[in-house]
Amino acid sequence: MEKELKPIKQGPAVHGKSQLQLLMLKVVLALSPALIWAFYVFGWAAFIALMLTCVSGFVFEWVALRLRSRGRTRQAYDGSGLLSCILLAMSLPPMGPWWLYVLGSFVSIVITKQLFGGLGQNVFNPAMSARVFLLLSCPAYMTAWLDPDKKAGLVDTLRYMFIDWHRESYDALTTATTLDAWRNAKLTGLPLPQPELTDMFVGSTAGSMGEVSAMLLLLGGMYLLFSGIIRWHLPAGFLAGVMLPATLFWLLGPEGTHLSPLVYLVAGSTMMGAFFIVTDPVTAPVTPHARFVFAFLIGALSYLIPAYGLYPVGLSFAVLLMNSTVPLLERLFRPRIFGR
Amino acid sequence: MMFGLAKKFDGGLKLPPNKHGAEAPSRILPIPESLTYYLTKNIKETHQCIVNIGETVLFGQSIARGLGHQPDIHAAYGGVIEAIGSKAGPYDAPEEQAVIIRTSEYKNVYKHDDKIKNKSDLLKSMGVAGMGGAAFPTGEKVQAAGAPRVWLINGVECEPMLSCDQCLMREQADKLVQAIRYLAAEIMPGRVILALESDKADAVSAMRLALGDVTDIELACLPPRYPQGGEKQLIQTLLGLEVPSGTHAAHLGILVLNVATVMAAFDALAYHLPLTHRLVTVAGQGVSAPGNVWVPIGAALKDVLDFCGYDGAATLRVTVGGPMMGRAVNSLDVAVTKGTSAILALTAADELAVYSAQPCIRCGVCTEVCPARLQPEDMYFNIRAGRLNRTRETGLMDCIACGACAYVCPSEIPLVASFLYAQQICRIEDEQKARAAYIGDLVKARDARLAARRSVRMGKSASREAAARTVDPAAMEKVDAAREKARSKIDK
Amino acid sequence: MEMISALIVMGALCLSGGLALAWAARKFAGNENALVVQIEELLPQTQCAQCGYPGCKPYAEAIVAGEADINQCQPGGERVVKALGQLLGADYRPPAKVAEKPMVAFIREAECIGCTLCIKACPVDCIIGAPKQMHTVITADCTGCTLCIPPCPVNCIDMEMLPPRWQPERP
Amino acid sequence: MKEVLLILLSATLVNNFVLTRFLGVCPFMGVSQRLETAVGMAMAVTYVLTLTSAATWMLNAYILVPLSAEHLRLMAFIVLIAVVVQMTEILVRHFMPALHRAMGLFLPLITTNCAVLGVTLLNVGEQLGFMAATVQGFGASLGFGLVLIVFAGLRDRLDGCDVPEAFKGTPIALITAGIMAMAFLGFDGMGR
Repeated sequence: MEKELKPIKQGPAVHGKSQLQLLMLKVVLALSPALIWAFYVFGWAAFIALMLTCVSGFVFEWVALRLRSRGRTRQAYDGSGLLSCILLAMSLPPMGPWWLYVLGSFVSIVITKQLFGGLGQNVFNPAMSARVFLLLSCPAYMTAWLDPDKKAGLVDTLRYMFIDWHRESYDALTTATTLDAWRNAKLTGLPLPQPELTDMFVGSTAGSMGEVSAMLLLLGGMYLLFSGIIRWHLPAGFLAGVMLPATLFWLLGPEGTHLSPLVYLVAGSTMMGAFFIVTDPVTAPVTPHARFVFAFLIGALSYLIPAYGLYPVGLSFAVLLMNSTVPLLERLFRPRIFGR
Repeated sequence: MMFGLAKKFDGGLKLPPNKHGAEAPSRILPIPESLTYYLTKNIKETHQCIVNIGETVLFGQSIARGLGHQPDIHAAYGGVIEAIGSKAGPYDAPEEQAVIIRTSEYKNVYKHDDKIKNKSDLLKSMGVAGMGGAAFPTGEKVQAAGAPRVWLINGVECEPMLSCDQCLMREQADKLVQAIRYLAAEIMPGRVILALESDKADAVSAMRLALGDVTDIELACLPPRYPQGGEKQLIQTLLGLEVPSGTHAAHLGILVLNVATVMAAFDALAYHLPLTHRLVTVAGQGVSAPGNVWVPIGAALKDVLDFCGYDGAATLRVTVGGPMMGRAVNSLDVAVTKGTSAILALTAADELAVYSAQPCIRCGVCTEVCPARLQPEDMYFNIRAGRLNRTRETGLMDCIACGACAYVCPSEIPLVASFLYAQQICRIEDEQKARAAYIGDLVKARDARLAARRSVRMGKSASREAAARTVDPAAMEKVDAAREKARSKIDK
Repeated sequence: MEMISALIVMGALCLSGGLALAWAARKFAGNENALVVQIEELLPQTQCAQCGYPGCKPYAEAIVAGEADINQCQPGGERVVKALGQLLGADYRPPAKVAEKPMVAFIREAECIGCTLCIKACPVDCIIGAPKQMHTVITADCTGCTLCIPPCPVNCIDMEMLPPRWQPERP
Repeated sequence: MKEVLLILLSATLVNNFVLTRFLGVCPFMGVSQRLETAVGMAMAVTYVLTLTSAATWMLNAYILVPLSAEHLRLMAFIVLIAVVVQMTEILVRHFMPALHRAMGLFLPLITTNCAVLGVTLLNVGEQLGFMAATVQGFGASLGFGLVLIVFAGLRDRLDGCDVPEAFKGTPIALITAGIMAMAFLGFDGMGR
């Protein structure tokens, strides 16, 4: 045999079609309609924010891998870092200061992912842990939602994001999201806001960059589901987890203190959570039963935290909390081995 | 009579059949110059050679006695024993001890005497082993199954590219039915089921024709799905029964024999013909004339591949056995063994697996295709972390190495290679534990021996003392007093 | 007045606590031997005394008593240290002495004078022979513990390397 | 009934003793190496904490207050906790020797565990009723146990991960605990 044969002697000699890079790019493709819509709704702010996150994310990942060893930098090109950065950018407010995005991508790529051993070994969802980190460390900038009607041109956006990003000149542009309004109403006893459902579904109200248009996120999600990249257990579990307590509290709870479950169904963050955040395979359990329970509890927590707690959006907290229980869930729901 | 599908087996996946040359009629390999028979497997001795160098042997003469239940080895052609030395082997270890015969003729056949009555010993002496790939000694299996409740004849060839069972059934359907009936008379099974996959149309029609409207042999046409041909999976599909882990189906009274093994067993029991030749599929893009070839066991891969138009330049990997469960070989002078069902010359065009071992993203697709309902990604994680006892708890020993997980893994991780490596390490560890237990028994035996000797000696001295006390009691008091003083000094 | 009440309270508390503990300690004395048996099963039973204790059972008792460390078993090597760590919750330490290649004792029969000293020394009784008769070692049972070499007056026992066992390589 | 449930919820999740009030962090880090010892420790702490909460409340209400010896509270509590912990250790050594050896130093360490003393002093400080104090103690130990077992599961997986050399072992465990503490902040403000 003149040529040196493949070193692996055992195991199948042939392989199916699925590739890691292909998988990641398909998920990015599923995200792209909602992304393009965000560019349309928020104008340049969204585009610059996305570029900032992705480029700084790639650089951080490349450097982190290079520090580990020369051979590993190849892993920086497998699209998983890009996906986490896009998800992070979509869950941040559009017109935030530039360091918000760079710090976010540092926390998500370097601390939450590479420090734990790189792709496949991180225990917490990188995008969500960065979002929680930013929400806790700089709440002011994280809750400044750009009003879609007042989006600015390229030059103004750049000025806002890079030069005078401090608070004062910034308030003019912001407005409250539906969930914000509901929380304020609950605290101050004002009548509940009755949001325009179709408006929210199509996505022209304010909110984090990617979580605006529930319809396009649903579209991307359906594509992922039917092309077999994700399994139904995680999205179904999450949606059940959100809708069950929502309808329960809406029916049983005292009149006028809880939003109708429909609002949650059309809210962008629910669709984003169901199809893109919860379904991150690395930080979710592997067995179907464990996946359903995992997603259900995330849904329930992400409903309870804004309902009874301080923070308007509970998804990121819920995801981190449940990520830490994944090893236990897997040990609990281990399927019966053949013949045992 | 069609057999209702009891239960589909877990996991499994649909593979592109790409059976090149399956329809081509079988050909016979001309006599190769030399034949090689292996006496060891992974340097552990399995056969004892009973011929010496320079001796001439006849066609069909047995040249090595199998140790334990291993079946004997017979010369496929008459010739001279050229050498007994180490040669490249198809197993994990690079070199194996082997007997090499320089072939000369095949006219006069060695006559085996008919003294052996017991059928499993006869099968052992005629060298019949499982030909589906695992080469499990058939004699031992038949003996363990006794009068089996169910006898499954496994014609399911679920691996892509393999077509030797299909060709055998297509061309020798009548002889197969005759063989089944003869063996059924011998082992008295409760039910006889012949299973094959419905996408092998020619084999199905040939068998239907041969069986006609017979009632005692049931024909089961199963939808094609990999790895349905596995013993445990076939039993789960046809009988809806899960063979408990760690036990062979034979112990449950279910005998599963490959179609080719049934033919070999028939020749051995009815005509006392040893197993010397077998039908081997030669396929892959690296071979210009793929198909099925009657090959003498012991022929080198080089001869068989050249016979089918082997193109060495394009071939990247030569595999012995199927594309999923087969094993790659480094050199072509490895010989065909009883378990070799195929020789594949694979080129880049055959979707060759490149194990780039990218990080595992826990997508769980391998968990869905695993027929043993294991967690391949969890086991791989523990093997990489070096925690082999954790892997064993999660079912490492139940892995049948079917390769379905490695086939679908998007990160192209060498899953099966890791599992087989871990299994071998665990077997070595088990051996060490067994040895420790054995030595523990030796130590206990030694203590018992010393204790017995001491009690005997004490007994003797006690009787001598008693006798002395009766003769002269006064002296004995002085002795007791002295003993007391000595003992008190020690206690202080 | 403050002082006295404080003394009374603390005194009563400590006294009652002490009495309760003394009673409980006597009633529920810890049984150690269950653990000794568990440890002993893990040890390779070569009785080679490389761990400084005359055999595996004394070494197990020493571990339970806390005198011995879990990595002193030389033939056991990595496997035993990990197993003991798992059982006792102690974290992993590399083995103190690394076991060389497995060895087997071999008597040069010509020089053996049949003094049976090595038979008495062998912990596993794998040397056969009678007084004044030639002795030999059952290689299958020999654990290579080299305890038979010192007592031999004519020094006719030497250690032989076993052929290395084939090791699968990591993919 | 609702009020008891509220105390239980707030002690277990909202201001969890390990991740929000950062009490009892050293056994949290020390015992979470293996899941079995973590479960054993969680049970031991639950047993000790509930018992000591009840006992210290009674000690305070019926002995210290009438004798106006509140200033002795700290010493008396510590002695009581030590007695209960020593009793637990004897029982564990008798009934579960392997677990006792596995937990090793950390069983007697519960005496000096700041969570235990913290809860008892908190109960007395907030003038809680007997029932509320015991539930607070039970809730605190439930929270401690829950987080400890979850964290042990995490560390069990982490020690198989390919973590950079400098971060292997405790550093990565501290980072994980940090992220979990961040997540627990989500419960802030609940139960009001």
